[in-house]
Amino acid sequence: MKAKVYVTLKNGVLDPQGKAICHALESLGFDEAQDVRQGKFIELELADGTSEARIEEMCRKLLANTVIENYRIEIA
Amino acid sequence: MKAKVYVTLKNGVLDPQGKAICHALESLGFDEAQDVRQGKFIELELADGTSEARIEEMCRKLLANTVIENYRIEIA
Amino acid sequence: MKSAVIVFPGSNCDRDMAVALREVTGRAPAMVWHRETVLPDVDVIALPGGFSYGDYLRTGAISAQSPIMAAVKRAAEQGRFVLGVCNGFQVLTETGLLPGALMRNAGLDFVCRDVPLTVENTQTAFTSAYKVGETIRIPVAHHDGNYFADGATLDRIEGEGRVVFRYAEDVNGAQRRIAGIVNESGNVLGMMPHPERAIEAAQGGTDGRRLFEGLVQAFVDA
Amino acid sequence: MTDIITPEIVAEHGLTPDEYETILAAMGRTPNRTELGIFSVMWSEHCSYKSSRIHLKTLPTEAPWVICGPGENAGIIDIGDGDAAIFKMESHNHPSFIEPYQGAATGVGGILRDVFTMGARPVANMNALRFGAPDHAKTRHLVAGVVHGIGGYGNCVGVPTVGGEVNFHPAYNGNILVNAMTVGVAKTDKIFYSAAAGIGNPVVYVGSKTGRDGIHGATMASAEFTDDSEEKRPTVQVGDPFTEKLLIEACLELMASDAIVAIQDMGAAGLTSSSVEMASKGGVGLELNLDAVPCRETGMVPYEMMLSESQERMLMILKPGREAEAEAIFRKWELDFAVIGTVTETGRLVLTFKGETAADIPLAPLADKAPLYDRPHVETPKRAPLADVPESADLTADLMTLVGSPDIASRRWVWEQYDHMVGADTVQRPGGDSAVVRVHGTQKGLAITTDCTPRYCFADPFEGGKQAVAEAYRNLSAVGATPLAITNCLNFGNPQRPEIMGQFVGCVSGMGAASKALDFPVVSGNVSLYNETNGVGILPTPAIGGVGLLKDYTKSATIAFKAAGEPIWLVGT
Ligand SMILES: Nc1ncnc2c1ncn2[C@@H]1O[C@H](COP(=O)(O)OP(=O)(O)O)[C@@H](O)[C@H]1O
Repeated sequence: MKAKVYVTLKNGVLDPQGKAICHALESLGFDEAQDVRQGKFIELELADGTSEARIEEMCRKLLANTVIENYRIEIA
Repeated sequence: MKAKVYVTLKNGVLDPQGKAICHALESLGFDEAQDVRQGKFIELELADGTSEARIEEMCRKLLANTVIENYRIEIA
Repeated sequence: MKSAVIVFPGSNCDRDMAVALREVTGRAPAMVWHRETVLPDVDVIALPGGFSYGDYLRTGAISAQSPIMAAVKRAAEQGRFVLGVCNGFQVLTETGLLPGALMRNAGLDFVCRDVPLTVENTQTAFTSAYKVGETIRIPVAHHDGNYFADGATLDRIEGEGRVVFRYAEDVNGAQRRIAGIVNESGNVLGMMPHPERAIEAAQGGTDGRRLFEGLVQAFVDA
Repeated sequence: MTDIITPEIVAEHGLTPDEYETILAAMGRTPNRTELGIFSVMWSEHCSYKSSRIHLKTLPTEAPWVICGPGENAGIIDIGDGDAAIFKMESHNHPSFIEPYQGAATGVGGILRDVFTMGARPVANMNALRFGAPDHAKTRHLVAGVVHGIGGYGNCVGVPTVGGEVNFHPAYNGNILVNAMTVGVAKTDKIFYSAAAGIGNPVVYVGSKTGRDGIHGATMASAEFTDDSEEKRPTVQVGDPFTEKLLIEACLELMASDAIVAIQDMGAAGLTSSSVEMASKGGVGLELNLDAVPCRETGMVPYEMMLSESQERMLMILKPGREAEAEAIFRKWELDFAVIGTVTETGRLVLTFKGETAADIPLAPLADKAPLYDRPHVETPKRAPLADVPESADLTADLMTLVGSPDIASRRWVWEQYDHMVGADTVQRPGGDSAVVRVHGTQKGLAITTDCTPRYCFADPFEGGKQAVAEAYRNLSAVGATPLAITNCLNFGNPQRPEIMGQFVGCVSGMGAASKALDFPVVSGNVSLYNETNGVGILPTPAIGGVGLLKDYTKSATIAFKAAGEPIWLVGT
């Protein structure tokens, strides 16, 4: 089975990479870009039957740093 | 308006990060983890009415490195 | 004073740290592989700089889960000294031994150069050989040294005098220019600059040496 | 083994009809596709040096302090007290133009492996970079990518990047140059070579798994660019500096024992070039069981395994019975380890896969008897002398123009992105004439520089070649070092054009003349030809990497003026 994990920075945490991308888009002439946030997109190939609780645990223990990040799980 | 862009490594391209994460999950006792690929998840805040074609252009020009990455756009 | 250096896969300042400890303390530190579960009987544990696990996922994240870190945590709770430099600092925040997180430099580029630091607190064993308010020069070499914590945490650690080193100029976008912090009891220090690269004149400066000398003194005094 | 080999397939492999005839004669039958692929990479310009070899032979390569000259993975010089310096420079031009970050990064990884495979701990990296005009549309992206890539790899493996050079010129608009150099230090009695030996000894694969990366990279590096090369983009190799760091530590740990008979990194054309070179140097044969090769992807066939350019891999011959001990070390460092074959006495490379013979080639024609060309060359016409420069009307303004020009402006923005201090032995940082890195635990210092002025080489290849060597010599002397030896990376256009070949021949003879006069031999090097886009060649760029020795690093001279009021001397002519 497959699961997808989206890790994003919490609100209020500055995102230097997102800011730089936004800036770069503007200098390329993409004036439509108003704000950019960059996160991670992690695709997991898991043994069948892995529970969502177990994936949560992976997120809390390793995949996200809950001091600065949120995560969202999607099971395909 | 908001758009989401998912950037992933093309098939066959080495993903050292994914490899390291998978390995770390295993050593933490998450034996269910069989393979991990890490990509980027970019959230764009755009001027209303920005066309998908325009976002595509952003991807090709900046957000994805099309030599090694694929991208997917989702308009919220 | 007896010391140990933890070696993670991808540590690359472990040998530099060992040289500095040997130079200043007169004895070679024990080199401890991250898979170990017990620490040797030492007074100071150093987590070196480098790119443990390639900095993959997040800097320090995978190392923070290494078997040895449970032992380091216990040692810290027992009051033994723990020094985390650069990647070692990142590991300490990921482990939760120090608050906050280290994010990508605001300028996005890796930065390697000498930087001026202000010593803010000399009441710790690590900083006892410096003078309060003194400006010292120590090299940085990092891509993710941009210190972040929420406002309340920042106010708290500032109020408790736990910010011990501050950049005298903006280096990486760190909040309040924080370069190094200690834990509540003052026995765990995390800092981005590399004191072990400034212990003899040939390296371009000796301001890092006093950090190790301060530690040695703490054991002479004890 | 019944592939049909059409002239189109031969051409796709970059082989001429004549070369194919030679293959047929050597094999005594039609090769299968795997065999053809192996010939094509071994006979590519990149691996065989077929256009350059006869000229390189004229370079002086000997001196009492030279332990090993060209021909091995890197050159070795004696620096006293049982210490040796091992170094080499290499190009990664084409991959860096296609994908600047990964191209430059894997260039650094490759040159590091050439040095630690010989038993040295790498102590310094250098890089020589040439980009197009600063205002060319692609330049900014390429500069940023290359500098990030070099830093990304070098910083992570923990080898300080202590210097280099950066030039801008429109001749590089469509073909940038990325040359990387590594210097390492070993004990003279602990040097490892690549010649396979010991019939029956195990052949061992270590490092990363093999994927479908960069298949045909070596032939790409030997072909000209056209506009659609960018579209073709074969799977680009992605570097994994973390794995490289583990590989360095694991190899050095195993090298501390006496288990290794021979070792070689898998560079361009990976498993093919490493196995063929090791076997032919040792005058033996190899039989490899490809089922045992650690693969990253499913369904990989022998052709792909033999041509893959996946990074961070090494091939070793071990003494019999030492496999378990070696395996334990590589497992500890979390690396792949597999016994994939044995040394044989057949003088042939035999590959088996799924119980069948996948290739069976006599080694002699692959390596020693590879084609050699004496390509026609014409001497570069003498240029008319430059007109006199009018007297300056405003010296300050002229000075500002010079100091602000892209070729002279400070490179601090580059070297600050490289960790140039890791190892804590850098005693002269970037910014001076040479970097100085002390030999750990001794008073000795190694001085290192890279130099070339391509516009001189363009104006007069012979004088330009001489000048590049002389400048390296001066830069080493300027910090107080005794210059000892050089490596080089010869970047030129299409050697099938007589005027380009003329530039090459001129530069090489100029380099040789200067090396000889200065007792400054060439101990290693690399050639990169076909640096052209749409038929326009780059400036001839023979980059020189020089290494010198200081007996006492504390006496090294630095570039800064020390105090006001001190006299300033101008010496020389
Ligand atoms: N790509 C680079 N990487 C690291 N250091 C560099 C690079 N390019 C130039 N430098 C450093 O900048 C300084 C000036 O370089 P350069 O102008 O080429 O010197 P020179 O012409 O005097 O030999 C040298 O110390 C050199 O090592």
